[in-house]
Amino acid sequence: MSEPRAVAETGTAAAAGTGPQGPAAAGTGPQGPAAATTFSKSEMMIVAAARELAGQRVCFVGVGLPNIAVNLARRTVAPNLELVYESGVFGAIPARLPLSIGDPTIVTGATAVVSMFELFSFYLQGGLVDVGFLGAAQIDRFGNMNSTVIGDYEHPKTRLPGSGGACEIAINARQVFVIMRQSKRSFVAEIDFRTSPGNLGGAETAARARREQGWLGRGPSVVVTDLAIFHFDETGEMRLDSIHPGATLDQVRETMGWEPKMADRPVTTPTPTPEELRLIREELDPEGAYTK
Amino acid sequence: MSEPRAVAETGTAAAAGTGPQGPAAAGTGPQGPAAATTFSKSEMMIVAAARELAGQRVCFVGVGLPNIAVNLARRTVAPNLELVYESGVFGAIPARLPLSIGDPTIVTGATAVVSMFELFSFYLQGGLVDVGFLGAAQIDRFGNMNSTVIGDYEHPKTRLPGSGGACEIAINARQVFVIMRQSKRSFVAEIDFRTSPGNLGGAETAARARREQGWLGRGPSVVVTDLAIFHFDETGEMRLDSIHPGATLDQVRETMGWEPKMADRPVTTPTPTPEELRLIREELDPEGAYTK
Amino acid sequence: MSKVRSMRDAVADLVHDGDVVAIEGFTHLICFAAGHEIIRQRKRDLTLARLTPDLIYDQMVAAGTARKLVFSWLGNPGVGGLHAIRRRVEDAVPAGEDPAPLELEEYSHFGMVGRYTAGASNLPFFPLRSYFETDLPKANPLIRPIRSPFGDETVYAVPPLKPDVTVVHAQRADAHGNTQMWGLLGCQKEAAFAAKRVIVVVEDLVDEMVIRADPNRTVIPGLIVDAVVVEPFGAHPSYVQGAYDRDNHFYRDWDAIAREAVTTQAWLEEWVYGVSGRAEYVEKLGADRVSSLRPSGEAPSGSVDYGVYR
Amino acid sequence: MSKVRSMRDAVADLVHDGDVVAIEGFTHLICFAAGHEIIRQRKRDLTLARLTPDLIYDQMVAAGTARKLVFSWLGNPGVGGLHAIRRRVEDAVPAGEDPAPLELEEYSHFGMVGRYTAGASNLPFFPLRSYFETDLPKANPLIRPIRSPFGDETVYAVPPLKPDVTVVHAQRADAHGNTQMWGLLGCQKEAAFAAKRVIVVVEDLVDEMVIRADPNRTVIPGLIVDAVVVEPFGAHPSYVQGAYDRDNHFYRDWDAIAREAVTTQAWLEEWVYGVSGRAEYVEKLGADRVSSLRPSGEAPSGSVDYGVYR
Repeated sequence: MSEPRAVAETGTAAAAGTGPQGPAAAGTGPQGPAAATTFSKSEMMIVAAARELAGQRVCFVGVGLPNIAVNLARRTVAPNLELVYESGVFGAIPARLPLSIGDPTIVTGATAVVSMFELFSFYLQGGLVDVGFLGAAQIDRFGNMNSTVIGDYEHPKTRLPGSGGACEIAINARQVFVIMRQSKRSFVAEIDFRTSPGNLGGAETAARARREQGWLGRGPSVVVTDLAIFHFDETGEMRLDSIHPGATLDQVRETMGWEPKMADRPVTTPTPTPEELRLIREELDPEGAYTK
Repeated sequence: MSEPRAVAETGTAAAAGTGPQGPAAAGTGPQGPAAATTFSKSEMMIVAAARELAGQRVCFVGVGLPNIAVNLARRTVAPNLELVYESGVFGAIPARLPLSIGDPTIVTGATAVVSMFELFSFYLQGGLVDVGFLGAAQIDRFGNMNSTVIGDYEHPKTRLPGSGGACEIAINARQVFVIMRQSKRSFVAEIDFRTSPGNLGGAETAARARREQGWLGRGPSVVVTDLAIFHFDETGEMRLDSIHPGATLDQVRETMGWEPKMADRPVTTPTPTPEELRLIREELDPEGAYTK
Repeated sequence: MSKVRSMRDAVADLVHDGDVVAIEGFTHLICFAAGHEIIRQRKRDLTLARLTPDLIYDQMVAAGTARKLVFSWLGNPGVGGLHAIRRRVEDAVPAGEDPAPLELEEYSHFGMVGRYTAGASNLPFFPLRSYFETDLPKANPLIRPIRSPFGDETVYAVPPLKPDVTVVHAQRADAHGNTQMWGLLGCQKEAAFAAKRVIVVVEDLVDEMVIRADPNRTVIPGLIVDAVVVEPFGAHPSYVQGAYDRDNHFYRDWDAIAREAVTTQAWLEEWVYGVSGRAEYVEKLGADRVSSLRPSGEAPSGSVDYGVYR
Repeated sequence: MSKVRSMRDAVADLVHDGDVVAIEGFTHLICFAAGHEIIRQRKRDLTLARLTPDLIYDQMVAAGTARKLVFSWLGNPGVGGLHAIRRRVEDAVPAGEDPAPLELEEYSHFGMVGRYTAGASNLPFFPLRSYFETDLPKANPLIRPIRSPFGDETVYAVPPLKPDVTVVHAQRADAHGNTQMWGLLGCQKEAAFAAKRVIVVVEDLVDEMVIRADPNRTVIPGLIVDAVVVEPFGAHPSYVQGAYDRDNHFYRDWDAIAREAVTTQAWLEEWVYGVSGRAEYVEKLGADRVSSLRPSGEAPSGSVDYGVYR
């Protein structure tokens, strides 16, 4: 299982979390005020993540928000996106929203179901995965992530789930998308344990390690949170590029353990379009299990 | 494909050969003169090999004589013998005599059909195979075998098929049974290329190599020829234990490239019983493809 | 010769105190029935191996059967933590409530799959491209670098894992233990071939000819199977593709049950010690619960033709 | 988007002079149709990889397409040698009759399987317990010892094999290239995942829903497939489980044909250059020959139920 679960585990706000959150005030997106409507922070995260998938081909997914985001992307910006589930399923067409990564509904009617040996060896390590989604309990400015322990490894304050497939996804997926809710506890200056390598100590070190050790992955490319969108700049550090409608720069800064680098002109994330919201609410998560 | 093919390839008399041979004069076996009948040298080889399988459980087989021998053993001395075909079939119940190791008749109705990765990794290297059958173009006194080249490797006089699975069968099957026709060209003082290790330079060297390198195999245990049966003595060398009815000691010695060690009292191989011959002729090879 | 045994006999004869036990299955086909029987027979000092310990090992740890976990992801998928295990791992929790601290040996998913694969293949190690620049090799000294003999690349290696016993749940097997399954396959094949002893638990015991009709569907050959146990609904609250659904409600309920040692023990008393076996557990579960988990319809695979070759 | 192409277009676009080509299949599902098209298009300087070069590579070598073989068993199974290849390997044969000497790179079966597996897995090597105390590592310096980081055991390693093109023959695929096969599986999956480009050749093109009805039967996902070619009887004289038998007569006939360069070339003229493609080849073979190779009856796998989960 990949990552968002790790977050649910810690009690920090979770990318895959199920807790309801109040709808954010509607911003005015590119579609103009006429299209304005209310949407939740989770819906904004899903929409922002889905848009980042434009042009991608093969995505390694877990359940929860990433699953909805990739399915939204398939219906909007990335119609040819192919989904690989960590549990060994390729080409799933679930008849209902899968509740776990191993839901039988993703098997029935899929294109291929394979052993985990085959999935990890041939699909992931073999280099077929363009985008892996990860989340974690902690992330640092260079996108290194921890989903193992809070505190000391031998005597942990909180024992988290551990890597699952996160470690090899971070190394072998061509790029990594991160979905996490922001908080001082999750966006930290220094992570307690490095489960999934990001840009290590910076772009230069990371590039050398990837080259010398033959990683297929180029590392994290985007972090989508409940408040903002970050990409990684040429030094390998997270850069605040876009703030979601309804969120403020202060809120973003107050929920991070370091002072974030900023784009010259951070933009406001375009609000979800009515069609994006309709797809989420009517087709992808009609019961609102992940998006309320 | 395992070995007997290698022999067919060289033009030496072949364990899996198809050339007809005149029936040997009938010996008088334990069943007394009343049961005397004629039988071919190939039938004697098959019967002798089958009897050696008493008490064995899992056998790795190729086509030709070994295939008939194991099937005879299943009907006589080793009713619980399980067959693993190198092509990836376990528990075959062929409706006809398979003509090749990949005959579709061994697939239909089998218990399991697996990839070659699985066959070689889990079945053979995993240690499930008790007996592997091998043959070769050349064998030496210690049971080392060559199925690669006659002459120099770079500029061979005769290019043989090569290892196939023989090399890993010799190393990973718990023991190796050899079926080969004898000749000065095949039973040689020194083999030109070592494809399948036997007892190396002798029992002591072999035991050390097996221990230090973690081989599962204990090496060759018996060599059944058209003339005789050899086992390996405590020095790791082939020992003539039994001469087939109709063959003479002189014939055995004249068809070997070294002076064989002999048991104190080499016995005469008991002749095929009427039931053994009936099974071969009526059930296992009614067209006499391998046994004439 | 038939290998069909009762769960009680199979566990009594094949699982010993101190064994390394793997009850595998990635969300699918997790054999809770075997885990519960191990609890009932009060096996002790087990090393429990699984990629995802899941509720089954949370229960087995709570019952005191285990001294060590070998794993890659320790959680209740989609719900949260495994509280009984966490109580024996985290410093913050007052000691004495549960038995001695639980030893952890931790890999990633692919590391665990590689360990079983090396075990099944009798290899001294399995190489993989993972663990670079992480703290995992520091946390677990059995994750070691290995240099390729081609070029000067270094990758990581994990050691073989050879369970004393592997338990596999499946849709069907014959009396010899030839086993077929469909849906998610996880790494049951590798875990079974790696094991010294194998217990197969099935929903249906079928005639050998059912297996032989589709030999490519066979995942585990009878050759490596020591016992076949017929235990319908034996994977609940996990699931069996085509037979019943995952009981997600129970996965959520467990989160509350396992938060306290006392409620955990009460649950074990009622649902494990308090029943004689899986049949009674299913009866206790009730026909309504069972039927609510049945698929809403059939999705047949269709048949292929192997052909008769005479 | 459909990937269905003619054999001519698929070979023209996806196979280039100098490529490493693997037409895999262990006795079963050997795609002679693709080999013949490669001959017709006069591809040159190919490196041909297969466990068992079989008649297909004997023909391709005789036609001058290849400069090198990578293999583990070089023979005509149950019959004898591959004479066209031997003519380009053995010293004793007078030079000049055929083109330049053929380069050989030789492994064992498991070594070849390991090479494809490493290629498919992007591993720098694959470890195996073979080659100890043999002359193979001397004959092929790419078979190298590797020391385990656990204990001081040494095993052998082979390097990855990543064909430029792998050709796989199968019973059926959909237009996206999702491919299902049954019967002997050889190492087609590994060879396909290891390849840069994959051509799938099938007896039957089926609707996607046929594939989706039985996802566990899928061996190769469309994800890695570049072209789907529909070519019934495309494996003859090899065979397709459930569809037609191995043509053992042809395997024996080839022994006589290939013994002399002149008869070999005459055969190629008639059966490869002399026909436009597989359809014409099958027509030339004749209805009697074709029907004599059909199975004598059906052996249905039976259907399993995946269940509908809504």
